[in-house]
Amino acid sequence: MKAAAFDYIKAQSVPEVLALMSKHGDDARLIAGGQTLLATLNMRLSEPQLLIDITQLAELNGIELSGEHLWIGALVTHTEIENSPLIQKYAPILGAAAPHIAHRAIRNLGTWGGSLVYGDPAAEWPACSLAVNATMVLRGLQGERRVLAADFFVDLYTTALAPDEILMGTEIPLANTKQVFSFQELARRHGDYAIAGLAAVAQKTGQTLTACNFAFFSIATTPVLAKKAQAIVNGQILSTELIAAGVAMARSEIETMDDITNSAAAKTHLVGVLLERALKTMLAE
Amino acid sequence: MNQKIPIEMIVNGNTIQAEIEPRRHLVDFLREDLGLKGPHLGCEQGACGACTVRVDGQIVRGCLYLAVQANGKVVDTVEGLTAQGVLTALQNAFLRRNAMQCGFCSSGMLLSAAELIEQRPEATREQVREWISGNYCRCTGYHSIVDAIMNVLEAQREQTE
Amino acid sequence: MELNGEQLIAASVPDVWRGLNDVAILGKAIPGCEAIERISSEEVHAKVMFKIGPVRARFAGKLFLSDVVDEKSCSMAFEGSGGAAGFAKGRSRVELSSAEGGTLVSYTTEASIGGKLGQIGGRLISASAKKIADDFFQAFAKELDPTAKQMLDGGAT
Amino acid sequence: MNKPNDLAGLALDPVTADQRYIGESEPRYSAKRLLEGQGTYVDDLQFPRMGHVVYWRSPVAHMRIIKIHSAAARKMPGVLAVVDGVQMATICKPWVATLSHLAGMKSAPQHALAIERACWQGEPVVAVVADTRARAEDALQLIEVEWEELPAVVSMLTALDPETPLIHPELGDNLCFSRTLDVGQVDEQFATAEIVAEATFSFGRHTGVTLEPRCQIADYNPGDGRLTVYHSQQAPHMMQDLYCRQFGLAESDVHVICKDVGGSFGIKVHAYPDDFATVGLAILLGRPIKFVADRLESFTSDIHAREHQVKGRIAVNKQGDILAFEIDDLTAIGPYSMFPRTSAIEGNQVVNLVGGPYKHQHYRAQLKVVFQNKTPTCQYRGVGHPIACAVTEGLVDLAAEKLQMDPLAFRQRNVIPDDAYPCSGASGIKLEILSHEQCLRTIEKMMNYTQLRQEQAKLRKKGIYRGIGFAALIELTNPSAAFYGVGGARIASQDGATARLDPSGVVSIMVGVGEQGQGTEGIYAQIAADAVGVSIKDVRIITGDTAVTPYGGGTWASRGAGIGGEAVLLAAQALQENILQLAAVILKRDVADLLIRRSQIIDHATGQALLPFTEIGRIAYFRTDTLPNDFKVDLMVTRHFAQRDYPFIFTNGVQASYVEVDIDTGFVKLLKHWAVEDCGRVLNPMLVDEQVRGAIVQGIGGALYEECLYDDSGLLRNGNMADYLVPMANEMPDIEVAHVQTPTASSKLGAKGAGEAGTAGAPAAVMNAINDALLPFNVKVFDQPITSEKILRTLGKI
Repeated sequence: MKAAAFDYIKAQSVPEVLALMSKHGDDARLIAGGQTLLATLNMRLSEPQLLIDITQLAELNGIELSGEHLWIGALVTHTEIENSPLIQKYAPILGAAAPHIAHRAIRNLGTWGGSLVYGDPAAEWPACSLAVNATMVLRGLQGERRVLAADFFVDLYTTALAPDEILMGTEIPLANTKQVFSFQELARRHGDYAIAGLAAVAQKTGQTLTACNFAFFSIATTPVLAKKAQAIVNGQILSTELIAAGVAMARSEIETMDDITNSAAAKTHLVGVLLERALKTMLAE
Repeated sequence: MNQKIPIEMIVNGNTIQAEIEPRRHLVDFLREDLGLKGPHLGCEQGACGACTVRVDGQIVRGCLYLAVQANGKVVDTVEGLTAQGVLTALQNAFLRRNAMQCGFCSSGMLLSAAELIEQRPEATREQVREWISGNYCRCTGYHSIVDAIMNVLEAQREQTE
Repeated sequence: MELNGEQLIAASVPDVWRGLNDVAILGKAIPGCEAIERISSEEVHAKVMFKIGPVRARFAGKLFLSDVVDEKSCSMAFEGSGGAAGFAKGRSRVELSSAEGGTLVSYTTEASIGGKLGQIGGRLISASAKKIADDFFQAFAKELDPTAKQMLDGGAT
Repeated sequence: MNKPNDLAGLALDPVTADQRYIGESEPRYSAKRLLEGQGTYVDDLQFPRMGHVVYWRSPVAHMRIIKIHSAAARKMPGVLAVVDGVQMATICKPWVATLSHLAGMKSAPQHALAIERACWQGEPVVAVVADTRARAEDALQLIEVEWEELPAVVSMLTALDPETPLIHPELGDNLCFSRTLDVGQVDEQFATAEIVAEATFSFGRHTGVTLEPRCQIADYNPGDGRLTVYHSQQAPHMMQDLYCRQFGLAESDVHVICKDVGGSFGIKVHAYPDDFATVGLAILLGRPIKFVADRLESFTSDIHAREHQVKGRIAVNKQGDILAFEIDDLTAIGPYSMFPRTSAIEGNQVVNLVGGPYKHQHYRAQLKVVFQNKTPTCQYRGVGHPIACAVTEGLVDLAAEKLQMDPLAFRQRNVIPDDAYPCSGASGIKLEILSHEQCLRTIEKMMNYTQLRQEQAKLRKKGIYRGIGFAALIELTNPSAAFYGVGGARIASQDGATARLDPSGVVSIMVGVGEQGQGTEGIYAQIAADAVGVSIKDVRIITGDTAVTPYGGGTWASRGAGIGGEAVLLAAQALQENILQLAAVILKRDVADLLIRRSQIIDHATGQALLPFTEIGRIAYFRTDTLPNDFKVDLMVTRHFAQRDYPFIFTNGVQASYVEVDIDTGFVKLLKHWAVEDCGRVLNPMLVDEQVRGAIVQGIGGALYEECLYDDSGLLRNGNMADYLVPMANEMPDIEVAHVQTPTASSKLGAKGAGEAGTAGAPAAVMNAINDALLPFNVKVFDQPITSEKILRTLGKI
């Protein structure tokens, strides 16, 4: 299983990358961590003419506090997120989710940005980015634009990123002391594509949750916010009945799809189980 | 696309210069061009862990990393790490515990375990299992591998106490 | 893999029928279509670049029409070879009926993806096929009536 | 760590005088190089002028080959040849894989490269050879095959229906083999039994996923007409014989070498079409050709196994005695029976093994083995045992539940008692000596059964659903010629060992059985060291080379320790005798006065060291002038051993699994697993323990994770390592192993096999544990792999 031949350029600047992308179009592919791309190339399920290595670009790196936001550069690896004290403090759900991503050797190379722009429906980061209201910072030849996570994941493997744009990084509102979260993932084996998962984040006062984001993954073509269930739970005292109502609503509002071993019905069922567990976890915090 | 790219890297302590096709992944470069047969190819899709090597001190899947990407970096394989620090202790424990059978997974398993011992010195048996769950072994029941890694962790903890 | 769906298109039944038989319109509507050619009244050839996630595969496809009832229904058999990446094949039954707001196109498709693509892509193949069908009908509807709003209904099973 | 704890086993008499290694947990010193990345696997070898072959394989389940366009591929840089089936058939004969003792078995002629038709997704059709693997793959992209898809037989359930197309019309139907066994009065027993329980068990298709893929380098030298094949294989002499016969070469001109093998498990004991094609290319091109299957082609071209559906029932009286078993097994094997062991053995084993541990006298089994257009199946670790055991033990648990009897007590009541041997099982299998009762007692203590049941009951009240499952089992090991030889397959059941004292005093042992990682070479060193009387550091083991080792069967059917080990023992003991005789001549003493201890000749009476081995080596090899003329020095001896007392030497054991089922998600957590194993004399507990554990984990893979999933047109949907789920460390439990040792009397060593029992019992134990956990809900799952989806469905949650 050897990749077909391609050319390779290690880009030195973002404008260089954008110029190359505009010149070569879909014949060129960006490589950052390469953990999805290289498997595809080895299997010859993609034969780009040119690989543009963007790992040198400092602008796309780093986890930093920047005003009201936490900046996570597109090139930040899963391991860096897993190990980052800033993440633990300001976006702790990402720290909880990171160990679920594949395995250490993959996490050492795979990137935050790569995962977001592939938009694999089973991936953890797209759902987490929804849960924490991340803003994607995209740059093209026309300049920079910002897209909310809620508007970013459009369809199966399809995001709002235009073909001539790159993801620079994301801005994440800082978690305050009231933030509670629960990250739930059901995978047959550790590190596998999940059967179903949930990244839930909310503000908690007493027994009440507000600003709820329940982002499910691996159950549909994109990560999905259970908006109606969020509305049910939002601002109410979290009683057993309320949890049951939220769970029922999440099951009915999300249209699940099957995968190779799990039916849509199983996923719908699991959506409820995960939400119930997440709510109880957040309540207990 | 007959591009060949000059690269230079330090492999097991030696500076290596070569001109290679960009499509060559790191393990093919190590195995075919440098004759380092320690890392193995088990799946070439990043699932089995047999090709695990270290780049700049971190374990990576050698089949999901291009040799050109290693330009300017430090690459270590089981051959180079043998008889050094943690790996020696692990190799001895693996032998003593029979934590291997056919040996095809061993170089990857050992390198993964070494990073665990460096990064998670307090790891429990369950955490060891989770950490090495990216390395496939069809022969053992993993039990002896976990035993061997725990032995090294425990010995290290005793030493630092 | 079965793929069934319905699509309301804001155009009359004769217009939709013409569109479905017009290779120029089809060429614009089929996602990734790079070339399309009518060989005979029953046979159409096309080259399609299939793109999904990290995967790219160029398919040379053939479409055979049968059981054609003008402005009403037809059956299509299709086969596409993506070379070493794999192949796709299947058959589809398309029916048109007049409905409020335009024409209701309903389709039932049985398809299978083989070779490497099928061996590796199993996890998301039906979702991918559904996306391709959805993308096709959206583009098709747009070709017929750029201002039309579409209603989506259907799902892959 | 897990020393034998039912202590009878430890009291075995030593096999040799001054026994220091046999029975000890000696590390495998020779394996250290593998830990240092210094193994020599086939893909590590490079030869001058070596070509790399890749195969164009059928992308569909069944097709007619219309035309092959290869001109564009031939023009690609580095391409050495493009060869199709017609050209290959000019030098390689087709084969039909049947065994004459499996009455009525049939299959169709099969070619190295498909001609006219390809009958499964993955069948090799065209070979492309280039100077590098990457360039061969570049050219492969340009091979264009015009094909017409033919109707495929996919489901085994309809394979024999009249409207189903025939895969090989000349065979008349899609039936490969059928067998009926009817012992005692099965109908009467079921008609009158107080309790009858029945269920239908399903088993998914598995494949072996050896970490090192199948691989070989074939090198044909046109100068002397000799063929050398470096092969990752379990049976080098078998392959030597097959290459001779299919290519019309002389046996003496074929040399098969197996260096380090990266796992085999039965995957590498068969002769694959691409094995022959690669050899054919070496002959056609007169240069070394390397074939290394990539992972995607492994999934469609390595043998699969275990696609069975078994209806079973059990009759029991109200006192709790098992009266009868009845099964109806349907299995599908792909379009061809696999060469040369055939694909009917697995089903045949199921028939032989169901009910194996128990003392009932009435048994009926029906077996149908059908063809279909999927990857061929064949012998894979456990061969039929996991199916037979899951069916038997599943039925046993159902009966115990109906009786409201403890499942362990029910087994204790019904197993063939330890003092009943030798005897026959209901299926007719001959059992030399087993220890079910002792094993059951041992596991009860080991797992602290009573306390575990109490814990289970307590947690159940809290809504935590744990289950305990047992599996008693028998395993067929140390086969005689009854397995293959009598059926006409040239697969040796005997094996040989040569022992040689080298001038330095080192003992070299050459054995027909090779090393696949089990530690075969390690135990041979232990046996040889004790039997000759040297330090284990002074033993060298050489295996896997048909030009060097005695002729033998190789590694399969758990025969390495029992057959190969006995051959080593016999050869090493004979060498010791010869050394003593030589020493007597040198020392001018009576042989009876001398002993060998630790590379020294010593005085039997005083223990005084008289002559070191180095001296013996020096005199024997360089100063024969000092020896009497009529004395023949013979420091290299060969002995062969074939187990001829029984068709097979059965082993037995019992496993227990402790699981927790999350009834909301359907997830199963494996908490703990126990195994008590009686493989006769344990040569190295540490090696056996981990081999048992590895086998258990492989069994768990089938019970919970592994299945080759096909779509309705016979296309594999999960043929990759992200979607075909092999067991990884995180989900596997700690596994405690204990031994009972009941040696076989068919050999001096008394060792039986231990390689497959783990795989045999684990699926049954885990399935039973899950069903025990689900008991409060009155539901059961008999469909493996038991996925969360199936559990949720059973529970009515979806």
